[in-house]
Amino acid sequence: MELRRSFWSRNIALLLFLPAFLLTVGILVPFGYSVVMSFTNFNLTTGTSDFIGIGNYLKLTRDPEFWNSLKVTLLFTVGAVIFEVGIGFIAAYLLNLGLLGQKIWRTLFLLPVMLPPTVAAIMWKLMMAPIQGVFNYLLQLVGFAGSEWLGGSSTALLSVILIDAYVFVPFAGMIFLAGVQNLPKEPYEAAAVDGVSNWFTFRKLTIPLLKPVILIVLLFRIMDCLKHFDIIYAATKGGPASATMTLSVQAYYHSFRWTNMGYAFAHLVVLWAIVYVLSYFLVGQWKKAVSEVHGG
Amino acid sequence: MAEVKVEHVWKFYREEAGAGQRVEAVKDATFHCNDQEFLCLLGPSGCGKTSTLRMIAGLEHISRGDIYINNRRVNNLLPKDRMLAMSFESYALYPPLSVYDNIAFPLRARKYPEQKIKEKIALVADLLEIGDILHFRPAKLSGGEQQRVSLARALVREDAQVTLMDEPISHLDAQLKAKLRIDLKRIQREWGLTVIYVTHDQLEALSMADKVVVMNLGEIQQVGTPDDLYEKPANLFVAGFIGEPPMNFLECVMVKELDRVYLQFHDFAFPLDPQISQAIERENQSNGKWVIGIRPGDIVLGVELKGAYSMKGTIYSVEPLGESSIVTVDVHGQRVLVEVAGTCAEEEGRVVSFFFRKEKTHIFNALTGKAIQ
Amino acid sequence: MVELELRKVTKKYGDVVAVKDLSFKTRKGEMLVLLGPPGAGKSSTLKMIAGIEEVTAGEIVMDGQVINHIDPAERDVAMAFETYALYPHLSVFENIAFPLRSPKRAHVFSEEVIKNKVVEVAQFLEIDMLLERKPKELSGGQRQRVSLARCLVREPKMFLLDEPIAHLDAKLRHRLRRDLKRWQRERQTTTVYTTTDYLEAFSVGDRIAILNRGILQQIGTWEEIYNQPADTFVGMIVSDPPMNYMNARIVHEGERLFLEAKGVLFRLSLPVQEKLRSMREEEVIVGVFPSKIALVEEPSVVSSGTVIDGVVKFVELRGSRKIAFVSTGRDFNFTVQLGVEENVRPGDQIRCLFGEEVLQVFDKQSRKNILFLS
Amino acid sequence: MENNKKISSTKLISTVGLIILMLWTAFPLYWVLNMSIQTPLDVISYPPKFVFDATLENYSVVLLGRAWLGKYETVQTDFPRYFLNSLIVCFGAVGLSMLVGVPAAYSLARYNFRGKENFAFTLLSFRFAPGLIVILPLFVIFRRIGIYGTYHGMMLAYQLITLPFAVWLMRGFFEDIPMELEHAARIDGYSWWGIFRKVDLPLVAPGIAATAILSFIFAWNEFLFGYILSSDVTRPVTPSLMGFISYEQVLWGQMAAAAIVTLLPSLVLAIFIQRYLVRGLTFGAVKG
Amino acid sequence: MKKVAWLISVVGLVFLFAVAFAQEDPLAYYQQAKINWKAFEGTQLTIGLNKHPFTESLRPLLSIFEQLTGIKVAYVILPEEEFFEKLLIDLSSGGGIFDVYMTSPMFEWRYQYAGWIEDLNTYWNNPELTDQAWYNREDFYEKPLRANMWDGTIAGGLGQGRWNGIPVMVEFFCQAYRNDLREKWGLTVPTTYPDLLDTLTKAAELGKQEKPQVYGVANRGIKSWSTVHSGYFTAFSTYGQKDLNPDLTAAINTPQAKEITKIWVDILQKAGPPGWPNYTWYDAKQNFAAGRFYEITDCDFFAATYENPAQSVVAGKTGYALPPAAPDGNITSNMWTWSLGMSALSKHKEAAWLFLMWATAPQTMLDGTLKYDNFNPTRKSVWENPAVVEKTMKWGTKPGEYREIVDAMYAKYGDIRWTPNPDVTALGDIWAEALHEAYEGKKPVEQALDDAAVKINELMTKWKK
Repeated sequence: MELRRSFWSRNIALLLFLPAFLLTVGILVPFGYSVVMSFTNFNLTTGTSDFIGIGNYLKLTRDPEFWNSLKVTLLFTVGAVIFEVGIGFIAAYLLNLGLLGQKIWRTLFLLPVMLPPTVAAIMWKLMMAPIQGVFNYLLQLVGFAGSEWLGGSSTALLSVILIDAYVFVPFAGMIFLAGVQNLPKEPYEAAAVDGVSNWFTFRKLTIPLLKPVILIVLLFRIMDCLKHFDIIYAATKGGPASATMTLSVQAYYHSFRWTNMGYAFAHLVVLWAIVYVLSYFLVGQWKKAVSEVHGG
Repeated sequence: MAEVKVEHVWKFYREEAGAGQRVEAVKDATFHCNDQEFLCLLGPSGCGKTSTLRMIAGLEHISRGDIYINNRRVNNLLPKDRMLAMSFESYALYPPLSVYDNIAFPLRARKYPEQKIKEKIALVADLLEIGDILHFRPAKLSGGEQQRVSLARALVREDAQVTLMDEPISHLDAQLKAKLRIDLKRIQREWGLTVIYVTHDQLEALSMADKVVVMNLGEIQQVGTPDDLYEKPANLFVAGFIGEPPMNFLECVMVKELDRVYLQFHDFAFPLDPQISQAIERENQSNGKWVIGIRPGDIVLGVELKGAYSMKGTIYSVEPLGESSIVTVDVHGQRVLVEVAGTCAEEEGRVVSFFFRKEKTHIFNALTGKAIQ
Repeated sequence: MVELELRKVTKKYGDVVAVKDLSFKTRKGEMLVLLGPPGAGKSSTLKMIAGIEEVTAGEIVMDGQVINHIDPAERDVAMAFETYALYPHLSVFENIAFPLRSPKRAHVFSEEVIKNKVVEVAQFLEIDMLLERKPKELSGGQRQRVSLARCLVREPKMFLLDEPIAHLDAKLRHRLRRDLKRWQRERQTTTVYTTTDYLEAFSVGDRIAILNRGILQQIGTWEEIYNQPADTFVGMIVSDPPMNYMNARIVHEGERLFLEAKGVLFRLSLPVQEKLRSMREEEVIVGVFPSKIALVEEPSVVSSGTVIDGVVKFVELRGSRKIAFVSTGRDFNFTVQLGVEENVRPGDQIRCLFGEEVLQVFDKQSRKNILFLS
Repeated sequence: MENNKKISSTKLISTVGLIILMLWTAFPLYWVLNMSIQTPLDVISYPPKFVFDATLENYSVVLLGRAWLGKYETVQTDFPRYFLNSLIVCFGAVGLSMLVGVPAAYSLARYNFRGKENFAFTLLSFRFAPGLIVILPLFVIFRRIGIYGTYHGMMLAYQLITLPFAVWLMRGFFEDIPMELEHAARIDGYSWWGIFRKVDLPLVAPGIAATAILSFIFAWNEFLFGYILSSDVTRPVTPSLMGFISYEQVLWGQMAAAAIVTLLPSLVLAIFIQRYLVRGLTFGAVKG
Repeated sequence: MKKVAWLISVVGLVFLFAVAFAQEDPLAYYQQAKINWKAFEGTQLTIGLNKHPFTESLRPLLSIFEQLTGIKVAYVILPEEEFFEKLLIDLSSGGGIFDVYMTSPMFEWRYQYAGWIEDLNTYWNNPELTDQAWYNREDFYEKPLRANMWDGTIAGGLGQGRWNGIPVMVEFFCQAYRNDLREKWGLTVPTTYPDLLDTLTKAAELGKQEKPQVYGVANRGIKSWSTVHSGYFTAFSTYGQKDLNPDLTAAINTPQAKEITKIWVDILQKAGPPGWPNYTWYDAKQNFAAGRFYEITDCDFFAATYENPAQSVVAGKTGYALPPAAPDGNITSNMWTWSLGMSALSKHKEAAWLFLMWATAPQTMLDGTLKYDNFNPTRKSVWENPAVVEKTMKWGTKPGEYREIVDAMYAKYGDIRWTPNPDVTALGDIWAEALHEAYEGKKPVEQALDDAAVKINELMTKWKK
């Protein structure tokens, strides 16, 4: 506890805090607006914005498009997260081996994470173009059939996941790498002297020790994937059919193409709720894991 | 149980940026630890004692030389194949596991039945007074508690041939340290453990070890029993490192007068016995500088004694320490510490005489540091 | 030269009581040492005096003025932190000069004066060759000295030294506990000093205050404490090995009183007998410092005190002395401190003398020293 | 070593793995770089050209904002202006965030007050909220108060991206400074402001730089806010990349050049503050 | 003094003559009109434009307008999908930065209903602002002009009531094919849709031998109303189908609708571009011009690109034909027209009107077409202009092939065939998704159309009386 004396020193904490607080409240206003509007039939074409209670939400439950986009959102999230965590883990392992030129590889490895997602999407769209793209060219060169990539409903989601992975594998990899580098050396030495097998050590020691780091990667990637917009918008706009139609893109269609603002807000509020609850849970888990490993 | 032989072992590290410059952490170390012996590696931080221990454990590559456990060369054996137990200075506890699980970790990896694990843990937990913290995670524990857990994990390994301990009690408070010094020694005796123990605390080494290996700057300075080290330090380093308060050193010049050899410290001349003066002359040192070492406890204050080395000085300070006092006497700018039993009535600023016996005196070559025996 | 007084000072962190009802008063220019194990509340007390921890209850008084609510910057005390608290971005020189450059003293000291002062204190602490370095380039002991230097470079009303030499090597620690005391005495600056080491406390302290779990156990000169330990805790902490304790019973044999422990009858001096006579409780604790037990050859020559025979179980060599662990075979063990010249080995039979004057008697419940209860 | 063989085979597999990983990372970047120095005809040629006569035409068109001359005057994207817009908006947003966020972070790190953690989590949760949920209301509100499409309006909107980040990250940096340093300085006679200036500020200066740069990158990479809340005059560079779709053909070469120019600042800055990257990307949750 | 005055007047005269003879004054034409062009000098107009040939033909001419009127013109140019989204955002926000924007009847229906677009009749009938004789509105082709008028009746009232936009270009949907390959492969130009399927399937097979591979037919495919609008809607209406019944229920799933849709999807699956659902018209045109397709069934005016050797490898090798006929011999084409409309939210409406007058005046439109390839023109005088005739006569395998088709479209086949209602683009989006589903084989064509019909019915409920 600090000593507090004059008005200034007594309230300094709050005074320093005030501007940020005001800005935050300012940011909350639009959130509130969105929530309120999700209970109306706000439509830009008809100009209505009448209160219709939970009408939009009831409509959601009956809307196969909504359920589909929820499914796509979850598929995208699960796919991308598994991909990114898996490759990220392997990448962290490879970059921690101390192979020749490690510093350069590490630097190169993290470049994509700095790409604006839209730029990444455009880059990949270019390379994935079925007719003139370099991927199909290279595939055909080694004797494979080309793929429709973003243009095929069976391949589009995978292709979008691939683009997302391109940008965010470095993110996962870097964090895992940091986690691995921060692993205490001594417990492993103790295990080595005690004659404990590598697998037993990995299972009982490495995984629990990396738990906070794994949770952080999960937290950030799951949240980002759930609300994903940029890459899909730039690459497929939700198509083909609804193969990549995530909740965010669906909401975008409802709002900025079809002017059903109220309904779009209902989508977004549901998405927000999912994200909020999940992030609350994951942050809690993370804090718990941190305290288990580092005390406190 | 087993014996450990360390034969001409070297450890080099490559300096990171240096142009092939190598750092020699351990230089040509040779010593043997007999079966059921308590061996201490003693030295200040950075002296190479931990590197030596880690080479025995297999955690560091041996740059040159050989290590034998039970007459089997272990240089190329993985740590797990050397059948050792070890406690770490940095505790090396498994952070996600509770204290109980930490201690059980090596046993579980060997698929011990849970019941047996429980019994063994109860035994060491009782000994190390950690019974009430078994369900905590390491992060919740104080340094001393963690250190005891690390120790428990090493002691619970009954299949180990040699138990290695790296500063196992350095972070405990004085009272517990005193207790564990005795308990560890007792367990070692009773269980018949072969222990190699690393410490920087000369008191621990003196009080527990059967054999002490004193190291400094990567080199072994002396190997011997605690008594040897205290009574017959091989060189200036050992003499200064062992004993508290530290030994006084007086830098002297050799003077030959008639047939007698003296060591001259300012206006005090200390005559030497013939065999010592012979030894000194044999070393034939060009600048004739020698160091006389005398432990503070071997100096008697207030009187002059014929036949002993007597000096005079001004009392600089008196430190009461309960059962004894330390008196600092200023002799021509040199501070000489004198340990006096009980309370000391001397006052600062007074000129006093004091003496010490020839036989308590250690003489060292000022250049090489070697003791003259 | 100031006079510091603590009046019933209490410090709580949440529900944890760090310091409880602590009261003491320093004399002007005195070096007062707070002695106690880790967690005894020493650092909290120092920090409250410095003003960086709020006082939960009670008053801190400096020269008659309550300073509870005075800003640390205004108290004009200098403190050396146990954790050093060095400024990582500043060189050693700038770290030491930092207090001299504070706004309060900005115009007092010229650059040259600052330089002289820094160099002087750096030489005193043997860090004058490190002045250009950054803290991260220093060893633990060097950092501690920089922290100490930063404190000593000032001429404040008080020094607050929190375990200032705990992490130095033996030689330097020996020198500094001697010379620090001189430094302080020459400047006559009231100082509060904490340590866990009783030797250090005895050596530097004009008076020593012993703390345990936030409570003051005893305050006095080293002689008072060593000769009249106020309770069993004090007896334990001011001796290594700790004081020997045994449960005992008061036995009346006519007019004479004895203490009986494990079948041994301890003879008591007359004043002690008088003290105990008024005791209602029969059960007490006897305490003897290991250093005050003597070895005797012949039983008959002893006129006062109690002789106990035992077997040496174990001998600990401690350089200039030895500690023997003695067992009497009746579930009664004790430690004896011997000179290094005593040739005692495990298994030897020895005969120990517990003089009448060395026995301390403690109340079984309160663990307070009965002999010196006022 | 007894298991030399095993070790070398794992090393081989690892090396191959690393090569694959690096190809995966580098190829798209290489390919875009490749395209950006091809002529319009080379870009669309099939099979794709790996060897060609390089041209800097695309860059000169993009950087100078010249109209691209096909047969007749056609696409002009004003890329330099968009670039400038991005710079203005991002600098402004970051500046505001730092101005407001640093004191708040200091306050969160150093003082205890009611609702502190709730506030901090709310801030963090903005990071996870779907962007669209704020954009339209902001759009409506901005219109109403007349700051739609203006630089300062966008700077305000960008606070949603940069402020939570700045506060969370800076809080961590302040918490890294031991309380004792401030205590020591207070005892040494320094005022609150003096301590902040002489002790805290120099110590968090690298942290402030890293935070500023990282939030700059976040702002720079943002698409949706820039896309919807800007007018053509203030449009930032990311959404403007769409502008290279012309009716005649998609100007892949120029788009690639523009993409390279767009990501260049982020990349350069990111390499500059590499050691804070992990910390930054995770809002300080992982101390890299 | 006199000498000086004389000298000055001589120099001045010489200068004036020099200027007059050096080049024809481009403003002179406009200054003939009885309009006070300078009435709103200093105003700034913002114009929203799509990435489109028209846009590129307008931009170089804008300086003339700025000189003529002293009005500054700023513009925003975006690709089509983004353009309409951004426009919607801007209009719906209620302030509108655009004074004039590119639009089209399908969008005007929404904008009119929402009150975002101005009725041009007000200005047309204001003699202070308009010189009707000079402007010559009758010069416009009837179809595109009337398509931009609507009285607001759902499912009716086209060509009457409010005047929402002035058409600046028009497009119909025809066949364009590689005549060189046709001859090489021995194919004929299909005249029915089964025939088209057959021909394109063969072409796709044969194209595999070519290096690089030549695909069958280029066709836009993104998930948008515009995919429905072009080739597909042309085929669909050829089979006599409508999007909506008069009662506003979906009519897209009649047996005949399903039949033609099946053929269409078949064509795409067998001969269409790989990754069709991600294919834009920008891609389609570019790839056809790059010689990667045998045929394209999209806008006729793309011919301007194909026939431009600077951008195309198929110049002079391309043949044009009417879309195939239905079994009953009926041929139709859908029509698209880009128009310029005025935002109801504009704060400079009169100035905006001047801009519209200028931009769609005969001379401007002629310049746009002649100098900057804005095809197909909406004014007869432009289409019939000798220079334009000369240029377009060359397009196709034989002289006049292209012109014949456009003429026939105007005369007979082409028209806007959507049922007017504000949600027509949303309807188109749903429909496009059904095509995607059928193309991807996720649902049979029948099922996809039936499902889309359900959604369309729900969409349209709010417009039923």
